[in-house]
Amino acid sequence: MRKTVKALAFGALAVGVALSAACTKNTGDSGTNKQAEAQKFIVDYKGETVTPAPEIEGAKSGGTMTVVQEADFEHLDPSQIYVSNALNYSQLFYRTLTTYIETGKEGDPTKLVGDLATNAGETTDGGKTWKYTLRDGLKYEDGSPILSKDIAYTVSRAFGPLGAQGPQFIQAALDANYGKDGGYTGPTADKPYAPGISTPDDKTIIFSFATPHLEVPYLVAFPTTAPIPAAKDTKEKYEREFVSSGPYKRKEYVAGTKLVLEKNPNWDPKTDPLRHQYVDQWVFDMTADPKAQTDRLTAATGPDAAAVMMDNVPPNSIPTVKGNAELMKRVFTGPNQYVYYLNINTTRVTDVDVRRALNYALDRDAYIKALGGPDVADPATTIQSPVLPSYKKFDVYPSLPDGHGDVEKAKKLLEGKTVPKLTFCTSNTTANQNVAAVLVESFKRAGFEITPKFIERSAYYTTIGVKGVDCDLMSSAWGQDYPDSNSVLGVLMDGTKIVAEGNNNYSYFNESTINDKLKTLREMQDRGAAAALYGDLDEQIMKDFAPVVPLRYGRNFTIAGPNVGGTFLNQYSQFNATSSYVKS
Amino acid sequence: MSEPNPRGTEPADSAADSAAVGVLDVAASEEGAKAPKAIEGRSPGQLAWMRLRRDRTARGSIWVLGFFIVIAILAPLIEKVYGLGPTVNSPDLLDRSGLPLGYFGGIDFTTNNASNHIHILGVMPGTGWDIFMQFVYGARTSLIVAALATLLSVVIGVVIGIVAGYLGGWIDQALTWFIDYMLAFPFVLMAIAIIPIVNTYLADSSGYVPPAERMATIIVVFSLFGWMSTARLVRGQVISLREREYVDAARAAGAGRGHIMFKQILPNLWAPILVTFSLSLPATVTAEAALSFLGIGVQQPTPDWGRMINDSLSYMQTDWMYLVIPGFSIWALVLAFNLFGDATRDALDPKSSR
Amino acid sequence: MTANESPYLEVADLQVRFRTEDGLVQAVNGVSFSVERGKTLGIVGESGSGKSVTSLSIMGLHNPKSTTMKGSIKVGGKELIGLSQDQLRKLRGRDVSMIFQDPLTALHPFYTIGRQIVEAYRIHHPDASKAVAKKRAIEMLDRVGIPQPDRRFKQYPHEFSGGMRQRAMIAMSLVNDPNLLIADEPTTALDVTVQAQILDLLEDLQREFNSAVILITHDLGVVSQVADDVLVMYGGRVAEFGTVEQIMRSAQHPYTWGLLASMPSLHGDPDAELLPIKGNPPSLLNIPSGCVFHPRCAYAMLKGGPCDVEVPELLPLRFADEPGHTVACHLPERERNRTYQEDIASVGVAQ
Amino acid sequence: MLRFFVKRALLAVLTLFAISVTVFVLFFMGPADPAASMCGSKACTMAQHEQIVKSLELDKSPVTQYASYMRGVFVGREIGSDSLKIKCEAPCLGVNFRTYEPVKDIIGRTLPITFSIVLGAAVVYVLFGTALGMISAIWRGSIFDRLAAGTALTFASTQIFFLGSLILLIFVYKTGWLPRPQYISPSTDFFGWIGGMLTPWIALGLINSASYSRFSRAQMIETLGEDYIRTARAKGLGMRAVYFRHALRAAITPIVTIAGIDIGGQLGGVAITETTFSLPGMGKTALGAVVSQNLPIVMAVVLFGAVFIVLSNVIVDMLYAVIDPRVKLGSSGR
Repeated sequence: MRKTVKALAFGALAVGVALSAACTKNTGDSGTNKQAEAQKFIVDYKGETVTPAPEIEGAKSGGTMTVVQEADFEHLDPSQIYVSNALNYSQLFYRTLTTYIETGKEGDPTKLVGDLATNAGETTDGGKTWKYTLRDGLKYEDGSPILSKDIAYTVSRAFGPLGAQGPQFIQAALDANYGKDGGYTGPTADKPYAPGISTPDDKTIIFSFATPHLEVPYLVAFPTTAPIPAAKDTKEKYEREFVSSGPYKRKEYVAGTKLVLEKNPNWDPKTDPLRHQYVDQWVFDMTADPKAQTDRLTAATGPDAAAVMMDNVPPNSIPTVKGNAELMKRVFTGPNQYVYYLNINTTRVTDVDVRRALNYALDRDAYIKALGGPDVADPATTIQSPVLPSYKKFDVYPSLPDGHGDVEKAKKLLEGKTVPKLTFCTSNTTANQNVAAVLVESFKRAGFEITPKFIERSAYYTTIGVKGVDCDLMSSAWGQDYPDSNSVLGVLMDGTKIVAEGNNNYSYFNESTINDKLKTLREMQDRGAAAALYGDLDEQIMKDFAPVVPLRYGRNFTIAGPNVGGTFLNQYSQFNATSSYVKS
Repeated sequence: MSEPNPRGTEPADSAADSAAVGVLDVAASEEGAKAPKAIEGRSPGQLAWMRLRRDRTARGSIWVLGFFIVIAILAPLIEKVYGLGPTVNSPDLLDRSGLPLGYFGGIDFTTNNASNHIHILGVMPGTGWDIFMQFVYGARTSLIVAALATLLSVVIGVVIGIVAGYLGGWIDQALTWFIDYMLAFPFVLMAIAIIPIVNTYLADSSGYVPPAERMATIIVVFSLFGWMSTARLVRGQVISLREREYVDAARAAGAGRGHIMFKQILPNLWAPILVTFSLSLPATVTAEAALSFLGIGVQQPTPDWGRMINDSLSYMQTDWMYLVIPGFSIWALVLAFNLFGDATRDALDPKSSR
Repeated sequence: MTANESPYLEVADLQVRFRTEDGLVQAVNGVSFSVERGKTLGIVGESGSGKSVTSLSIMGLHNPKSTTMKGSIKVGGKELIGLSQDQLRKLRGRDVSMIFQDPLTALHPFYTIGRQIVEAYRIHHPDASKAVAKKRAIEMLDRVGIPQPDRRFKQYPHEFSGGMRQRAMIAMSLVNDPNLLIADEPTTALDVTVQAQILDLLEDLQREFNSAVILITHDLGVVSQVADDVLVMYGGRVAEFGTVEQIMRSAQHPYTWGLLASMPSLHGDPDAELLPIKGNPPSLLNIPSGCVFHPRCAYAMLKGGPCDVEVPELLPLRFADEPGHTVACHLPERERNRTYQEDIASVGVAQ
Repeated sequence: MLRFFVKRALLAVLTLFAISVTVFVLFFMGPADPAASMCGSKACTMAQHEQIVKSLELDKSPVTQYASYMRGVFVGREIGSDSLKIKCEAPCLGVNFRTYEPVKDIIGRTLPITFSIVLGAAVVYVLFGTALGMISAIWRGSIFDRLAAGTALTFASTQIFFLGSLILLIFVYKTGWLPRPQYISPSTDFFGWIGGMLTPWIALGLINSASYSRFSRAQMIETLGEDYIRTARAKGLGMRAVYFRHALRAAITPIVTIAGIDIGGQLGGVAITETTFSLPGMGKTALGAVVSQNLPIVMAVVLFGAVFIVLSNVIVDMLYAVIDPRVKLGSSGR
C-alpha cells in the first residue's frame, strides 16, 4: 500500500503562531494514547446489504467541500490507482464490483459488500471460479448502461502498460504465465478478454482461476474493476478525461492545480449500498504542502471552513495545534495501516540471538521522540498493524520501564559472540537521516557498530528488493493492501515468494515451517477463523526467529473544517468522502 | 562594476586643481619644505593594506571572520573542553513530542539536567543533540566548503581568463563560447543531477560514501559552476593589459608565452582576483546552505548550518530559538565576508570612493 | 579699446578653501583682477596654481557643502558670492558660460550635439519653440565653422573629430550670447594645427559678440597669441599682472621669468639651453610661509630677507612706461629689471 | 546588423545543442532507472518493470533515445510500445514518465508561475533598488545614505529561504497582513494574482534590491564625477534636471545590462524561492523531476532555461546598442 500518509514530513516549512509562547518553560505533558483494538470484519456473500445507503443523521445537502492536498493525484486512471488518497476519493466517481462499508463508530464491523455486483461474489468450487451479477439500472454519467463487457474490458486493459503502475493481484492470479513471454498484455482484436474472464450475458461476469483464490472478493474491490466504456477509452489521456460511474462527475480538471467534481444526474442511489450525494461540488486544491494545509485549516476562513486535509499535520507543528483547544475539537487522530520495521537480513545475520539482542537494544523512547512524539507514532512490538482484523497484541522483547530498551539483556545474549560491523540501509530523506543517527546511537549502547548507508529515495525499494543486496539492516514500511493478513504476513514472511528482483520480503526470511503454515491459512475458507491463527503465527515468528525489529505503528493527526459533517478517518487514513456533507 | 583604473602612468598634466580636489598624494609634497615625515616609496599592496587597516568596518569584519575561523580550526579542542560531542543523543532532555524542556530551547548553564551537562545554546528538538557543538562544527563545514570551492573556482577562472585574454584568436572565441555555454546551465538543477552521479562513482561496493568525500563532491560541483564570472573579468583585464608596453618589452626580450602570461600579466591581476575572491565567498556560503535546504547538501552526521536551518524552519513556531542560532550565524558570516569584500575592493581601487 | 566702460567682471580678494579628509586646502587666497567686455584675459600658471578653481568660483560650480568662499565676484555689477544656487543658476549659460579642456568627456555621450545645444538655448529661452531653438543651434554650428550643420546636428559627440567637438562646445556656450566666456585650457587636448584654428575662432567670436573672455592655460605661446592682458598665478595667489607686451617683454616676477625661460622660441637660437624651474608646485595643504614661490625662487633673499617671512603685496611698478603692470615680489624693482636683462632676455621665448 | 543576428543565432543553436546532449549524458551516467520507482512504494515486479521500460522506450540505447527526442521536437513522434502508442505532435517535448502527460502542458502551466515571480520581483528590486542607490549617491554621506547602505548590506547577506520563511511566519500566518502565496492567473483575477504574488515579490525584492542599490550607488557616484555633468551645471540646468536627465541617463546603462542578465538567468526557474513559498513553478517542478528521474521534464526545463539565458544576452546586447550610441552591434564582443 503506497505510503502517502506522510506521518514524518519534517521537510515541510512549518510556520505558525507561538513566537512569544516559546519563552514559557516546557515541562512536557504526560498522558498516553489508548491502544487500538482489532476491528471485526464481515464479508456479505449473500448480498443482504440494503440499498440505497442508510441516511447519515444530521446530513444536509448542498454546499462545496474542499480537499487541500500537496500535489496532484499520482493517477486517476482506474488501472493505475494504487495510492491510498486516490483509492479513497476515486470512490466518488468510480464504482467497483465490491467495496468496503465503514461507519466510523466504535465497535461497528467493516463490511465487504457487492457494489456494482449484487453480492461479494459466489463460488461453488472452493474459490477456483467466481461469479458476479450486476445490479439493475447501472448507468455511466452520459446515461449509457454499464454492462459486464465493460468490466471485462477494464480488467483486461490493466494487463497492459496502462496498468503497469497499478496493483497486479488479479492479473497475477488470472494469467498462468503472467510476467513471462506468453503473458497477456492487454485487449487485442482476437483476444478482447484476458484469460479466465467470460461474460455469458450483459448482467454476469465470471472469473476462473487455475488454483483456488479466496481473496478474490478483496481483489475486485480495487478500481481495476471500475468500468471504462471501450469507445471512450482515450488511453493515456484517460487520466484526465475519465468517465464517471459514481455520484459525481468531472466538471473541470487543470492537471497539477485543481479538480472540480459536480453532481452526476445519471447516478441512481437505489443501486448504490455505500455512496451519498449530499454535497453539490467537490474542489480538490493541489498547491498546499502539509504546513500550508495545517495553517489554512487552522484559520478555516472562507471556503476552507468546509475543507479537509489530505496529509497529516507535520510533527513539529502538532504542539501548536494541541495548544489550541477549540481547534482540537476538529482534529482527527488514530492509528493508520502502516507499520515501520528494521528488517534484519536473515541470510547475513544468521544468529537468532544477535537478532533478539537488536530487539532488546532498541531505544523506543528516543526513536519516537526523534519522529515527533506519540501523536505521530506508537512504539511497535508486532509485525501486524493494530488495524488488521488478525492483530494480536504481544511484546516478546519487553523494554525496561524507562522505555530505553533492555541493554543488559541484549549484552547477555551477545556474550562470547563477536558481533561484526553491520551496514544499515535507509532511503535518503532529511527525516531518515535524523532517525538513522538516533538508531545507530541507541544500538551502540549494546556494543553494535552500525554504519548508516543512504540510498537515493526514488530507487530505494528497488535496490533493497534485489536478492543478495549488500545490506545487513534495512528500514521499510508496509501497509495492508486489503484487510486480510494474507496481504501482510503472507507477503512479508513467505519465503516461497523470494525471487531475484522486486522482493517485498526484505528480511529474506525463508523458514519452511512458516511457509507451510502461511499456505494453509491462505486456503482457509473462513477468513474470520484464519484471522485468529494469523495473530498466533505473528507471535511465533517474532519469538522463534525475530527476523525484524518492529519500530513503530503509524498514527494520523489531521484537521477538518468546522462545517464538515458525517466524516471519519477510514481504512485509507483519509476522510471518508462517501458519507461527508456540509453543515452550515 | 566599474573597471578599476590600471595602475599605469597618470596623465602628466591632469587638471589637478579641478573642482573635486582629490586627496593629494603625500609622496608629492615638497622635500625642501618642512615636510611632516620622511617620504618612502610604498608598493600598492602596502598602500592598500594601510587603507584597509584604517577602515573601521573592515576591522570589524576581520574580527568576525577571525572568530569564525578560530572556532572552525579549534573545533576538536572546544569539544574536549566542552566535554560533549555534536551527535550525542539525549532524548531525556526532550518532552514527549521531542521538544526541548526548559527555557529558550533547552539552554541550560547548570549541569542539573537529565544529561547532567551544560548546553549553552540549547539542544536540537527530536534528537537532543547539543546546538553549540553543532554550531562549532557547522562553522568548520561552511568555511571549508566556501573557502575551497571559491579558491578552486577562482584558480580555474584566472587560468582560463588569462589564456583566453592573452592568446586571443580562435582560442578566445572557443573559450568565450564555452563560458556562455556553462553560464546557460541552471546551477541548482545541475547540482542536484550531478551530485548523485558523482556519489555513485565515489561509493564503495555497498554504496556508502564517507562524509569527507560527499563534501568533496559539493566543493567540486561549486567550482565547476563558479569560475565563469572570474574568467570573464580576468579576460577583460588581460585584453587591456596585453597592449601595455612592458608586455611588448618582455616579448621583445624573448620571453615565452607562459612566462609572459603567468610572470608578467598575472602579478598585475591580483587586485581584481582578490576582489572577486572576497565577493564570491559569501555567495558560496549562501549556495551551500541552499543545497542543504533542498536536502542534497552535506549529509548527516556532518554538522551543517544550512541543514540546521532547514530542520529549524519546521520548528519555527514551537522552538524558534533553534532557528535563530544557525540563521544568525550564517547571516553574520556572509555579512562579514561582504564587508571585507567591499573594504578590499575600496582599498585596492580608491577611485570608486565609498 | 573702449576704456570708459566699467569692467564686466571684477574679482576682489577672492579666497576659496575646501574641507577634505586630509585637512583644509587653500586653493585660492587673495586674488583680484578684472576683465572688460571685448577684452581677453589670459590666466597662466602651473597645475595647482588655483586658475581653474578661480574660474569655477565665478561660475559658482563648487560643491557648497565643502567649500567656503570669501571676497567678491561682480559680474555686470551684480555680486555673485552669497547668491543662492537658484539665482546663480540663471546666470550660468546666459551671462557667463564656460568651455572645458577635453570636449569628448565634457559632452554628454548619449545625446546628440544638436539636442545638447537646443537644451542650452531653451534653458534661458523657455518660451522658444523647438523649431526656433533648432534653427538657432544650426546657425551657431555654422557660425563656429562646422560644415553641413543640419546633418551634424543629429550626430553624437563620438562621431566628431577633436577640433569639431571643441567648436560644438563653443557653439553651445555662445548660443545665449553670454557677456563673459571662460575657456579652461580649451586647446590643451588638441594638436597644434587645430589649436590655432580654435584660437582664431575665439577671437572672431569675441569681436562679433563683444564678450569678455578669460583664457586659462599653462602655455605662454597661446597667451601671447590671443590675450590682451595676462594674469600669472602661483600657489593660489597672483604673482604678476600686466598687458601681454609688459609680461612678454618686461616680466618682473622670477616665476614669470622661469616660465619664459622654459619655453622654446621659433625665432630664437634653436640649441640654446632651456632653464626649467626646479622643484614642484606647492602643496596647498601647507602653504610655504612668506612668498609662496620662495622655495623655488633662484633669487630669493632667505637669510634674514623678507621672502620666506612676509607675503609680498601686489604693487604697481613705479618706473614702467605704461600703468597697470603689477607684481608681488620683494626684490627691488631696479634689481629685477637688471636681472631680467642679463639672465632672461636672451633665453627662451623672451628673445 | 544582420551579421550580428546570424552569428548570435548560430552560437545560440550550438549552445542549446550542447546543453541538450549534456543533460542526456548526465541522465544516463547516473543511476538512471526511472521505471524502478514507479510501482507505488513497493519494488516493481519484473513484468511491471519490463512494461514501463518498453512503454517509455527506455530500453533503447541513449543515442537512439536522443535522436527520437530531437525528431520529436521538430517533427513530432509516437512514444511507446505496440500496445500503447502515444501521439505527440511537434514540438513534442516527450511525456511525463509517470502520468504520460505531455511535457508541453506541464511547461504550459508552470512557466506563467515562474514568470510571475521573476518579472514581478524584478520590477520591485530594479526600480526600488536603483532609486535607493541613486538617492543615496546624491545625498552621499548623509544619514539617509549610511542608513540605506546599512540596510542594503543586511538584506544582501540574508538568504531567500530564511527571509522568505520569516515573512511567511510574521506577515502571512501570524498577522495575516499579506495574503497566502499562491498563483491565480492574472486573466481571471488580476488582484488575486497580485495578492498571491506579494510575498515572493517582497522577499526577492528586498534581497536583490540590496545588491542593486549598492551597485547603482557606485555607478551614480562615478557618473556624477564625469565632466559632462559639470557642463550640464555650467549650462545653468537645475539640480533635478542634472540628476535625472543627465546623470541617470548615463548611469542606467550598466544597470540595464546586469538586470537583463539577472532576469534571463532566473526565468528558467527559481527553485529555492518556489520551494520556500510552495509555488509549483518550473524550478520546483524540475527539482521534483530530477529526484524522481523524470528525464523529459528535466530536459524541457533546462532547455527553456538555456533559451531564456541566451535570449537575454542577445536582448541585452541590442539594448546596449540602443542606449549607448557609441556601441555598434556586432563589434561589441564581450
